[in-house]
Amino acid sequence: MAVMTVREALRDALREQLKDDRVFIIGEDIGYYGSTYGVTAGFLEEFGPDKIRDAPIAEAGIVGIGVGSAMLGMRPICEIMSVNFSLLAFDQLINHAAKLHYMFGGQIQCPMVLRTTNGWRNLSATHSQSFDSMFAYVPGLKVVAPATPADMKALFKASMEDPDPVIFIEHTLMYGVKDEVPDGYEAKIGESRLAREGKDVTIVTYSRPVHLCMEVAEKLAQEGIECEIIDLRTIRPMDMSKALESFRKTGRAVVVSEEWESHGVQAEITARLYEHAFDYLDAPIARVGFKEVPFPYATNLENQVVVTPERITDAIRKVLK
Amino acid sequence: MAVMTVREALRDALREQLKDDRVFIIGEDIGYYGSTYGVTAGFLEEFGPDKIRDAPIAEAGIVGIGVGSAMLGMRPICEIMSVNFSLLAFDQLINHAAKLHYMFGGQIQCPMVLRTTNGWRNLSATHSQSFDSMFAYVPGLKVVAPATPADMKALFKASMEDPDPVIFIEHTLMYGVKDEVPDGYEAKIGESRLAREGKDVTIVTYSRPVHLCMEVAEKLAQEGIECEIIDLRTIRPMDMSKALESFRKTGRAVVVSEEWESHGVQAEITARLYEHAFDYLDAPIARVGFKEVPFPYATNLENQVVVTPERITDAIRKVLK
Amino acid sequence: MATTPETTQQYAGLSPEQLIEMYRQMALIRVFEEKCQEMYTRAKIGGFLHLYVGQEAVAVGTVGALKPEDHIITHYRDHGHAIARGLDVNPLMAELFGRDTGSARGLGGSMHLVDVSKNFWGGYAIVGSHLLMACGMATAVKLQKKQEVVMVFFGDGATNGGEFYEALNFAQLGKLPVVFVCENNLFAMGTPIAVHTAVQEIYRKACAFDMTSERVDGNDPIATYEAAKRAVEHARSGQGPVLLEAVTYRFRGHSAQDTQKYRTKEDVEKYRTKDPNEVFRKRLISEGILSEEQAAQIDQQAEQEAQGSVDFADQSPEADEKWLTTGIYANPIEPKY
Amino acid sequence: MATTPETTQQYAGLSPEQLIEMYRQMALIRVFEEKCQEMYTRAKIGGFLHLYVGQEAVAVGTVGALKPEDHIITHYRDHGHAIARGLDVNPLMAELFGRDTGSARGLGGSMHLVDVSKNFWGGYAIVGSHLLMACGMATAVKLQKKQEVVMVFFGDGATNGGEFYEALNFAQLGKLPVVFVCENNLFAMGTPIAVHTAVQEIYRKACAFDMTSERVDGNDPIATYEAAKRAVEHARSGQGPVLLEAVTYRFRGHSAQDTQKYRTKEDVEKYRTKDPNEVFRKRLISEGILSEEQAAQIDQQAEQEAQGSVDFADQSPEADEKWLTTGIYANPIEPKY
Ligand SMILES: Cc1ncc(C[n+]2csc(CCOP(=O)(O)OP(=O)(O)O)c2C)c(N)n1
Ligand SMILES: Cc1ncc(C[n+]2csc(CCOP(=O)(O)OP(=O)(O)O)c2C)c(N)n1
Ligand SMILES: [Mg+2]
Ligand SMILES: [Mg+2]
Repeated sequence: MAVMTVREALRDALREQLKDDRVFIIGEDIGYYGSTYGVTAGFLEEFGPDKIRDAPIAEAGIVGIGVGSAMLGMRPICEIMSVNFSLLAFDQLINHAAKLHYMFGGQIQCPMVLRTTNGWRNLSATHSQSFDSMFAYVPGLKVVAPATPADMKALFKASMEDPDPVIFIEHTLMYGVKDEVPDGYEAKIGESRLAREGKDVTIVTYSRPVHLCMEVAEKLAQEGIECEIIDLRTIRPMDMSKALESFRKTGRAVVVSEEWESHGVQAEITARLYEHAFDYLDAPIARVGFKEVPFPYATNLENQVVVTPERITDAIRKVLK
Repeated sequence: MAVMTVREALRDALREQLKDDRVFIIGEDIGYYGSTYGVTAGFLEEFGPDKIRDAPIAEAGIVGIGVGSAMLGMRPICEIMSVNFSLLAFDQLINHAAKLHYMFGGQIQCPMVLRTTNGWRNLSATHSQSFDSMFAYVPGLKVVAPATPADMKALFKASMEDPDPVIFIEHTLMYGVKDEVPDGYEAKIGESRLAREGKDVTIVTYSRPVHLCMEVAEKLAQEGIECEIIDLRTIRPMDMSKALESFRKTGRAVVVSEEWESHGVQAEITARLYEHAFDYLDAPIARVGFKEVPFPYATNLENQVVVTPERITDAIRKVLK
Repeated sequence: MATTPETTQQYAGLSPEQLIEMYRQMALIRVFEEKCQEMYTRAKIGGFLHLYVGQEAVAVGTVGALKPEDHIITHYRDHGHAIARGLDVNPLMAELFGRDTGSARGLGGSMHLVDVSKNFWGGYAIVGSHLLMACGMATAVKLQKKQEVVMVFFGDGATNGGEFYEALNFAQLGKLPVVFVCENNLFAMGTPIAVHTAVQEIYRKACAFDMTSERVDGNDPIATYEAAKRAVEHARSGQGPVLLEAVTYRFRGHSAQDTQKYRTKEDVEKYRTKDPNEVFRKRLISEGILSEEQAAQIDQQAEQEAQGSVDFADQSPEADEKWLTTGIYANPIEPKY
Repeated sequence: MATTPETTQQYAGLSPEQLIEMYRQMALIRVFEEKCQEMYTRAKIGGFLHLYVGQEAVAVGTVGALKPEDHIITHYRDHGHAIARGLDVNPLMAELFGRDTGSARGLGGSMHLVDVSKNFWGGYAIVGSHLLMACGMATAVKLQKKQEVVMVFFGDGATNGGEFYEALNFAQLGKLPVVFVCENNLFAMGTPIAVHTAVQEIYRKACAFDMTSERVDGNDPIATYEAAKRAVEHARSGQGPVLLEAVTYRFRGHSAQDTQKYRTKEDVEKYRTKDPNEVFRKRLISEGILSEEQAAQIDQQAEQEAQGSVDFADQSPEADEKWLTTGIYANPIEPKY
């Protein structure tokens, strides 16, 4: 059993995939530059320019290359440096990648994985957003957002083996997170994970906030409050079974994600919790996300926008009242 | 008091605005072609090419022209023929229009109105979508989606008078809807409307489904079921006050919109109803939207995807059980 | 008539049989489209219907220059390309009728004809987007070390969107085997070319990428074939992509709903005198490749084939409800509650 | 030294005072940037910091060709343009520190400097997007029948995204008064120009729009000024937009975090010998426009000014919390419950 960072787990996963003749990576600054977040550092030298394809700054193009090559049997990995730039590729993703199989009556497949990053920290309004719910809204896409090194690795593999287009969401502030990656560990798209057992309150979350919630849970355990944490891992299709089971037990829930607090995936999670565990409610569900403002640059302001252990703790206390 | 169609109401509203030196319209096929849905038919001849600007097929460009000219004091009306093509302009809308005022500390304003259409009917997967919740998710945008000729006219005026970027969502299947437009009628962004009074069930909706719900309500009234219908009119910022007031009275609600049923504005509406009227719930809230599939072309399949009076009726009966 | 070196040279190396086959395809496209219009009027076809009438020579000339293993990807005005590629008209009409026997099981409709078994990778309805996918397909071909060419069709209006330029850059940078065929019919929907683009000779736009390009009379199937052949060979031989502009004219409205305010009846009549089908038919007859009788027979067979497709479509079952929800994913995974 | 017709011609019509002012600006930009680097290392500045060191001659030469009523819009590498436009360095540094006295109240940071009172319409961080906004601004200018010009800055990497081409088409179609200034520093982040674009002489890309264009040595402020002046006059006189390519080199990393694996130290050293600030300083001295002492004094004043901005920023209050939620809209409307 290895202990490694999210970055290392991803590097392993990518390396493994690159052995396959059908696999290549295309993205900005993945080669010569050595990768913005270090994930593909050294890959150009190791795998050569056919497999590590430095792209022009043309996000629609990057995804279009992915879609077209997937149609002809390749297994492309497209990288969009920051999800903020993915807006330029929304047409390719939503009007094409997501539609091919259905629209052509099953004749065409699009086995493409799009890697991209959420993240923030003094990056101001156009470099700090997340669009999880925009992707999750679209039938035809699968959307994966793992939190741990083990899940990163296992779900990346699962994404590559899947014949449908997968949006694989990483997080710039999570590459350094370290944890165990058991040998042979596997995970499936569309299956949530019980990250922590507890009896008092259910926390439903995914991606980076999983770690914040774990941190909070450890602290609250010292006060005797036991949080049960469900890591959704996939946000389309969504596996609410563990979250609902937990919620039916605790009757109280907090939903946490790095999204603006309205119209996010958290709205859908919240609505489903209410809808499917209607008879078990003890208190209104609380949501914790980004304050609904464009991100400010200044640290003192940004600190008030983001999801913090403090804000999660407050929400938990509120639903426990 | 005039009786007119949505199309005529919009034509009136546009004409009135075009008197202002700062106003022009830019979009595809709004001039020579005579307008895809007839809204600007004849305008090129009436107002000339400076004001009625036929654009190349370049949606990012259309919005970029809008944003830039708004910065310098114009009041542009950008038209994107179909919201499906707006994906190509998401960067301009979300990374720029929505950010300018905040990111530059209030120095820059972006008084732009983007007109676009939801709609469907044998148009297949890439021409039948709606992205309401994607727009509504973004702080910095205002999103208006009126249903009646009177509201179209009044809210278009309000949108033009607003100093912030407004997404104004029309509907291809609604241009022919006819109704009274009272003289001097006004409406404000961010205020919902009680479209029909009733005591048994609350229906929260906006845009075209308002008419479907009204139709259903008339039928159900014959059975003694009285639906209260709230037309949100604006989906960012959202005015839930009338919906909540109604829901607290009826204890039962159906949320209806032309969106895929997960991660839509309807998820947010549903979550807010639960959250803010937690103690008044008599039954789980029902949602009615598009089945979560890319749109099929064939009528027999499409009929099963869309929001119909039958599906709304079923949902109402379900929550009344 | 025997094939002599002179005649084949005069006809770009095409044999009389090939020339006749080209005419047959053009005739079939024409009557197929006229049937579509009729069926649309009779509400058998719904949605957007973009007819190809007047542009037949482009599809037949360009697709004729491809090998079966080459790939085609096109836009929503796709009937002509599909027929030129040899797709059976029955599933095409059935698709337009929204039937289970349709080329996409009735899910796609007119804008999304497809037949992967013929390397016909479908029609796409977001203007310009599929040009990038064409580059992706060519990237695959190259990585797979195959000698195939990707041909992609689009209109003059599509050359103003950013995706067109991104595609040209990717193609030229990677020396990708793509032939970009721009069918310049002088209008983007109802917007005249002079209003929508700064450089109206579309082939000249290739200069920004040092890409080989050429302009050809898209109403002349032989000239178009010849130019396409050059382009395809260029691409196949590893010299990189080509932008081929075929100048043509569409006789019908942009879509079936168009009132055509943007041009006069006289304009259209003027172009009608250059009707590619008429001109080509006359030429083949006057040059002795085709007799009047043969020509009439071809026209009649085309009519029968097209009518046959209508009958086929009419008798086909409705789109299968099973597909409504099962077709979204190749590997469906249900949400869980 | 007196201004004679010969000297002004030699210096593109610039008077000694103007030349000296240009040097002063270049010196100020340089030390400001060095201070920024230092402050970033000391964690006074966060986020992405894109320094302009090495490109000073471009900003000073091009902005020098504008009138005060002309408009500037730029990308995230914006410090140089802001200083060349005469923005006070105090609010600039305060912005980088995230303070209430910052040019955008601490909301924007390094990538989003702004001063609308000086028609400096801000830095934008989505590569290429702001080119379209520049066209929008120019559309406004034209509709308002003003004689103003819009100058927009971007890099070589930005000329591969679709928005660049859409912008050029809009500009040329509308004969808009835009001067597109591409600062070709040979890299897009860490991707060498030969890897990212098919045509490496960026000015040649204008051919696809029949747009006037020119390439200039962006390390020579006088040549750059001269070319910019021509471009600005072209645009102002109603002849339409110009694409001006200024070839230059950035000495520091793409952003403050760059490990610069994509180029060797020797490469950078080679370019250092052409350091625009050094070369210009020497030239002005050797040609008698500036004395060694004057030059040293200018350098020192620049140092003081830059240090002053650091002190100013340091002493300024933190970003105002009031703005956290109130700044989203010009006309805030609360959601209701
Ligand atoms: C991105 C996008 N914008 C707008 C449309 C609507 N539309 C469909 S076809 C068309 C005109 C295309 O003109 P051109 O490229 O010249 O092709 P033609 O129809 O003439 O063959 C337009 C505006 C679309 N489908 N996609
Ligand atoms: C649309 C988009 N894609 C990617 C990025 C990340 N990025 C920021 S600057 C940059 C390189 C830009 O290069 P160039 O245009 O040459 O300008 P330079 O930085 O050299 O001045 C990249 C890839 C971005 N900000 N926006
Ligand atoms: Mg056309
Ligand atoms: Mg550069």
